[in-house]
Amino acid sequence: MELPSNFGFGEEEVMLRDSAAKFFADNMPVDKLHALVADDSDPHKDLAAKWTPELWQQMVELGWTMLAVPESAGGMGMGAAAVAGLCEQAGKAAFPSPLLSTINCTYLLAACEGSAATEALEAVVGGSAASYAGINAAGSWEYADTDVMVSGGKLSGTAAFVQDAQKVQYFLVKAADGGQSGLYWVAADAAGVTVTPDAIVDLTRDQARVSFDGVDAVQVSADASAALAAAMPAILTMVAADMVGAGEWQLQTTVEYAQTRKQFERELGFFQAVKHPLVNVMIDIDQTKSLVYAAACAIDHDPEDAARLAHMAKASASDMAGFASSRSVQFHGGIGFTWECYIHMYFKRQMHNQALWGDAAYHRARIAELVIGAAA
Amino acid sequence: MELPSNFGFGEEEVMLRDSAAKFFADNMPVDKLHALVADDSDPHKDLAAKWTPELWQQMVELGWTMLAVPESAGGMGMGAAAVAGLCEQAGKAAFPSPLLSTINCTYLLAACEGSAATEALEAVVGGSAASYAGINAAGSWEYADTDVMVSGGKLSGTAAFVQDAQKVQYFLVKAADGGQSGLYWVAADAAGVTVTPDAIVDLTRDQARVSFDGVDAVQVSADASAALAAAMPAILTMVAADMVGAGEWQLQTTVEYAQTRKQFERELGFFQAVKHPLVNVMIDIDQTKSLVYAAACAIDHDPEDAARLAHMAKASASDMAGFASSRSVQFHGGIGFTWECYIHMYFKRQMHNQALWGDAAYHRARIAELVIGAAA
Amino acid sequence: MSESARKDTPEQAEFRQHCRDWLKDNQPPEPPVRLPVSPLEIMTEDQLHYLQDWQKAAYDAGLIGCDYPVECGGAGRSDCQRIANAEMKVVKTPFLPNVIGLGMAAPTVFYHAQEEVKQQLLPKLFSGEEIWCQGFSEPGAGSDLASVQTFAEKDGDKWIINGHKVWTSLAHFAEWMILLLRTDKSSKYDGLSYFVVPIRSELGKSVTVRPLIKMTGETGFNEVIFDNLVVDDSYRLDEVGKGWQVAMTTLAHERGAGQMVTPSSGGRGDEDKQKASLTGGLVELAQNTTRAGKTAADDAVLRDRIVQMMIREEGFKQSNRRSRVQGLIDHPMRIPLQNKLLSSELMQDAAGLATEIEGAQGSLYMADPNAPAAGHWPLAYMNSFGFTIAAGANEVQRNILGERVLGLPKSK
Amino acid sequence: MSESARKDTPEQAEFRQHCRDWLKDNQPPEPPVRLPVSPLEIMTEDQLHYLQDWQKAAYDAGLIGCDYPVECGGAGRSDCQRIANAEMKVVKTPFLPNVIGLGMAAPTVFYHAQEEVKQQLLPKLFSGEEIWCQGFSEPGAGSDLASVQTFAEKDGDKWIINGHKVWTSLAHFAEWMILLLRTDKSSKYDGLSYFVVPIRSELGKSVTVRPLIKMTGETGFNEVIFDNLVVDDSYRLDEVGKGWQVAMTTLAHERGAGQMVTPSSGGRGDEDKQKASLTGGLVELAQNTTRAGKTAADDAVLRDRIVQMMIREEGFKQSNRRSRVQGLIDHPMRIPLQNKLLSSELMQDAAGLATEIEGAQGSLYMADPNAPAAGHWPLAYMNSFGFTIAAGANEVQRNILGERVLGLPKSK
Repeated sequence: MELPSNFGFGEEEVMLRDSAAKFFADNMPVDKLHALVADDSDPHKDLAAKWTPELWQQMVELGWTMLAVPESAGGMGMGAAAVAGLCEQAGKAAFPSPLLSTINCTYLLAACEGSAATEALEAVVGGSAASYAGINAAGSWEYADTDVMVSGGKLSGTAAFVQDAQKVQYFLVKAADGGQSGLYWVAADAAGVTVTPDAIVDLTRDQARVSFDGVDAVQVSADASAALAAAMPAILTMVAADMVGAGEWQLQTTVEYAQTRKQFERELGFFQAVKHPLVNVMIDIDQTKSLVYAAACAIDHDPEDAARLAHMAKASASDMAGFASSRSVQFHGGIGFTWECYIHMYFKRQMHNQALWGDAAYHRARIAELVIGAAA
Repeated sequence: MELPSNFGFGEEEVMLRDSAAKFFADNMPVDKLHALVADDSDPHKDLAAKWTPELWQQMVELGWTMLAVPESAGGMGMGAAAVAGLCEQAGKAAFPSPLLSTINCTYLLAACEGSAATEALEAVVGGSAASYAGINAAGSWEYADTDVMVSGGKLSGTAAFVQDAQKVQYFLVKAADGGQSGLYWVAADAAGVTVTPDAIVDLTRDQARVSFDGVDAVQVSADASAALAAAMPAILTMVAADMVGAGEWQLQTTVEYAQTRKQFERELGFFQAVKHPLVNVMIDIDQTKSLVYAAACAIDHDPEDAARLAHMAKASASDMAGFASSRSVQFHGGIGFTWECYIHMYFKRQMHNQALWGDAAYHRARIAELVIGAAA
Repeated sequence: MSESARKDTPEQAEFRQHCRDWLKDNQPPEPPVRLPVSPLEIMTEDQLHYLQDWQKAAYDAGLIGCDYPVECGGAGRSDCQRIANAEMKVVKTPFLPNVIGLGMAAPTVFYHAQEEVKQQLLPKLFSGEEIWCQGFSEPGAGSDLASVQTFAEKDGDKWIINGHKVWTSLAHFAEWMILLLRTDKSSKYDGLSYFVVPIRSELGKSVTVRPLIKMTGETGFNEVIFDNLVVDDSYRLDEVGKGWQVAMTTLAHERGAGQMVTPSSGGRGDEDKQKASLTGGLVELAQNTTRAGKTAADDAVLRDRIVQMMIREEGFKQSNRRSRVQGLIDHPMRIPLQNKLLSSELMQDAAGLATEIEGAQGSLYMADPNAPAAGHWPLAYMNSFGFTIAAGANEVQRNILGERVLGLPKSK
Repeated sequence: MSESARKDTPEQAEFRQHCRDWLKDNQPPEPPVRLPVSPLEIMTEDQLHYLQDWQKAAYDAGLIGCDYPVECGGAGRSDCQRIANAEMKVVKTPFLPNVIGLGMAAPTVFYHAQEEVKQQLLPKLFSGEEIWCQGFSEPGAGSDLASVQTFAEKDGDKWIINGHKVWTSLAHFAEWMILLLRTDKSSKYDGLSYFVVPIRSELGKSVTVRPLIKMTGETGFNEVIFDNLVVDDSYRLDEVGKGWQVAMTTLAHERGAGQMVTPSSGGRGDEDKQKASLTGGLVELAQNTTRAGKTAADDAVLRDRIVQMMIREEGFKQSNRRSRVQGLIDHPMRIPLQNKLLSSELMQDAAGLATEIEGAQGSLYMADPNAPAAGHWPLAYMNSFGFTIAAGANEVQRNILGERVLGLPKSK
């Protein structure tokens, strides 16, 4: 099969990306973001999610949560390259919203068969946000791992590390019935659901433990592993796209500082000890960005190769983000170490993203299994 | 036990080190070394060892091969710090001789019980050079691995990667009798011994496969593993000391070039892209050197901790050497890529040393076993 | 008898015995509050007072300021401070709170102030009654210290000072500050002068101390703003225009390369930190973290990376040991000048690795009950940038090593 | 029909058909000798003649120089060279030997030489009858190309040239050289001029070509010494003092960023290299190497490092793909200027990793019968420095990226 030479990123995708960029720049410039999420520096502050439900409502109305929903379920059925373009811009703005979480659920639901999954997708099309609750207390999201059990159609147990849990109307829960795991669609306000927010480093997200105490749930898939295997490339690609956007913000902001800040009668950027690492950050961003769009392209046009490329995109993104973050603080010097400087918001979001859905070494081990074969 | 605060490197050791430095500087300056070992650039040249037996004879007469031989066997019984000081200078001169090989054998023999081992040590004291033949064809020197068998007092099989094989009078051979391995002392000119030189990258060494075809041999130890375990810290420490010396030569030579060579109207060393990596090379050398003398000190004063420190010294040395070599060529630019520039001799010696007795990752895995415990 | 004790001079031997006798009977009580991990992180008056009491007691017993002359409040001994330090370390006394005073201000004042100023200031510095802070960094002068803009204008025999200092630890408790400033705008280095100035007595008047919030959300550092602070000319150290040279005395002592040995105590509050090595903490974390069905300590890739950190930590320790062995060093500053660079980068890389070991759990911060090690590692990772940036960013440290030790041309 | 063919203009479509028809019937015979892996490594006359015959045949069929005017020996077509290149690649024809001529000399001569010189030189350049080499680097001018010292002195309507060029590939076969030199010592950039000069006809007279031996022991490069070489003023390209601008044309085409598409053929001799990726070679090596009782491919640490290389290789490939997608690039040179940097460092790091995988067996070199992969990896590791150093050392490449793409101030 011949792959589209433009990764499936054509005129329509450029328009969507550019309008997303404008939306975030207009509505959430970085000073406004800081005022929103970093108003209280106390590490022991209360854990209410800091976000803008009214902007989120606009995003929903723009159709951004249903880009990846098949047209048959009332969605826009756009390609993964389009979705990646949107996620990249959300990351560049470090935008606090359940966008990634909801998109992840649409990929998972689209990989399920049957009317229950279609109805769940229709809820998203109707404007609901959702988050995947499929990580156990140890932080594992391996297909078979879950601390939630299902019995007689009722869920019990706790899902950990649930992203944007305070912002969504639904959870897509992975639960085991003793044998294999299935996926279940649960309203966040259903009886027996308790959301306990985590105190996290990242200021632009919320995360929680979500407990289920005999909660009625709709099964959308009896085979969670199959749905996860199908949706995993998209989940990894979109978080990596978010990280590319954030990395580009970190690079541009640090370059601007290096162009103006003077030390020893020279602009910082004169010094190769600053210039060359910034070039390396740029290179790492570019490599990651290329892998992100290659993975996105494969999701739609070469599904056999999508997992390999998506693992590569996330591995590359995690290493890139660590390096870009580290250099953004170091090269901002003393001011970069303060709360008032904006860069810590991105530093913390990248830290969060680095670990989310597995870090670089984790994904490299998966690639080795795919390409080299299982280790003896 | 309180360790000597000077690593056991006192006045006597300084004198020995300084006289070794002078010996090598006087007798084998780098231009003479290049004329000796790099006279023929053809990769397909003949494989005769390039060295100076007359200088070697002087080194033997200075007692340098019997530094580590116990006084009870007629040696000088000096501490490992003294030996490391000598090896560091030999490495700094990239000196072609069986010094390391012979010293390794003295540590191994000193760890054996019985009169046969003592007699072998006396042969070294009497001026003979020796090399340990205990690596198999796959390159493993694990205690149990050997391709040489012993039966009825006769050796058969082939030892691979034998260092300085063309320069020595004896081989100390690891051979298995079906059960555990023992160590055997064999004259290089004994009937049935065949030395087949390897074509190697390093110009300052020779290396060979040594085959034994029913060769009479004297058993110096019935338990090769015990002797190896006892001598291994010294073997690793001395090759690491050699690498520190070579690394220091690479650093100094590259720094001198960076002080004089101009590009863009500036000395190369003005540029942080050159200066900072050279500083990093210096740091890596210093870290390694400290670990080398800490390991040497432990060999004599805290044997329980010697293996851990020696593995660290060799791991650090291998990484340091790779980096120092790479930067020495890169910063010499075009001239550094030519045969006529001296640095390739050190580059190649370091490559050889990096792998010799295990590379950095190998030793890190051993340290993990010692400190963290075996992996599940 | 320990090896070092064997080499004591008669005066040192007698003093060592005195220290031991006194320490045996005068260990301070257990602290009523949790102590911070270093003096620079003292946050409450309770912590401060407990530690000040200890410093005063040790000073009164002659264990602090041993090598300074009696007229400056010292004990007038010869090379005895390190004896006291060693003996206090053995019995693990608490650390001394006036750390900037003892380590930086005291030698600077001693070598550069007028006699009566020394006699006025040093006794209460040694006793810990008056805490000191350091006014070097400014918003516009980070690694390029000589570009400070805080300005002192001469007015008769007074100076009027205006400016803005940042990253001043302990300023919220300090009576005095050592202050590098500018008296001449036309010359970069020769336009600098150096003063000691009062802080606490001027608070709310010509001096404002405000906490700086770190990226971690913690406080601890301050910014200090001078608004027409008037100080007497006698508080100037050395001549006008010699501020850079005076600052070099301060920095040499900060790096442990000065002539005077800094009094230091055993750091009881610091015990946990001393006991467990940095990489020991990584191993413990890895053993308690599940990763892909086994512990992280069983993951070969993580093991390899943890051991890389162990080798760096051991190499750092052994290099410090080697730096005192004459026969095994070349350039005398080659190892000491690596100190800050290596320790700060090791701390950064080890903490970064720890957050990777933690995986998803590394997202949890201090206030989370489920955070591994109570959120220590993400916090430590962020705080490590304080060390790679402060006191001359590591990029500048590499310049210094390249230029002073390797003899490469200056990069500016 | 391939996607690219769908977008052909009528001229291109007709020409593509011509290429296909001709190539179907005119594949060259199997080579009588083993071909080198790239044109720059042609070592023997036999290799050269085989490849020259192929270039001549392809030229005569109109597949080379397609877009140049007829009077310069071209085919006078419009944007057809890339059609020919693509079709030759499909059927894997041998590569073209006159690589410096086609890629660098031809566009430079075309844009900067006098009409009659173009007409004299370009036809035999395209046909491959006359091989070209490049005289840029000098012993004293590496990455700082503008500091070349080879000097041309005016003598009537002639120039007398003296100097020393190094790293001149193919000089031992070359008829002509493109030559950057100095005509004025008082101005660095404006003192440069650019010539085409004869080599072969002057050998043993005013031109000496000597092989340079690489650190690997291999030859392949040359040094060229000019001792009063006299050339006619008509061989000067562009004005006196405009050499730097002319060189920029050469370098832009070398980087694939010039206006003219370089003719390139399918590289049949190069097939193995095309087929196996760099990291595929690492995997194969690891699977065939024993390490601590299992294969190196089962060692988790090595697997992790091999995959790091795979990701870099894939990222490089996908970046090249992305560089042609308008909607996914910012600065037009951002990816192209990374090309040489990334490929050379990947090659270096992958080959270095391979020698580590080999362990003790990595000590064995080309001539050893037991050397894994016939000694390829230690050789490749050493040769990789040719790429990280040549054509502007990678340190300079990072400057260029920082300055031209990121807009940081110049580092000199």
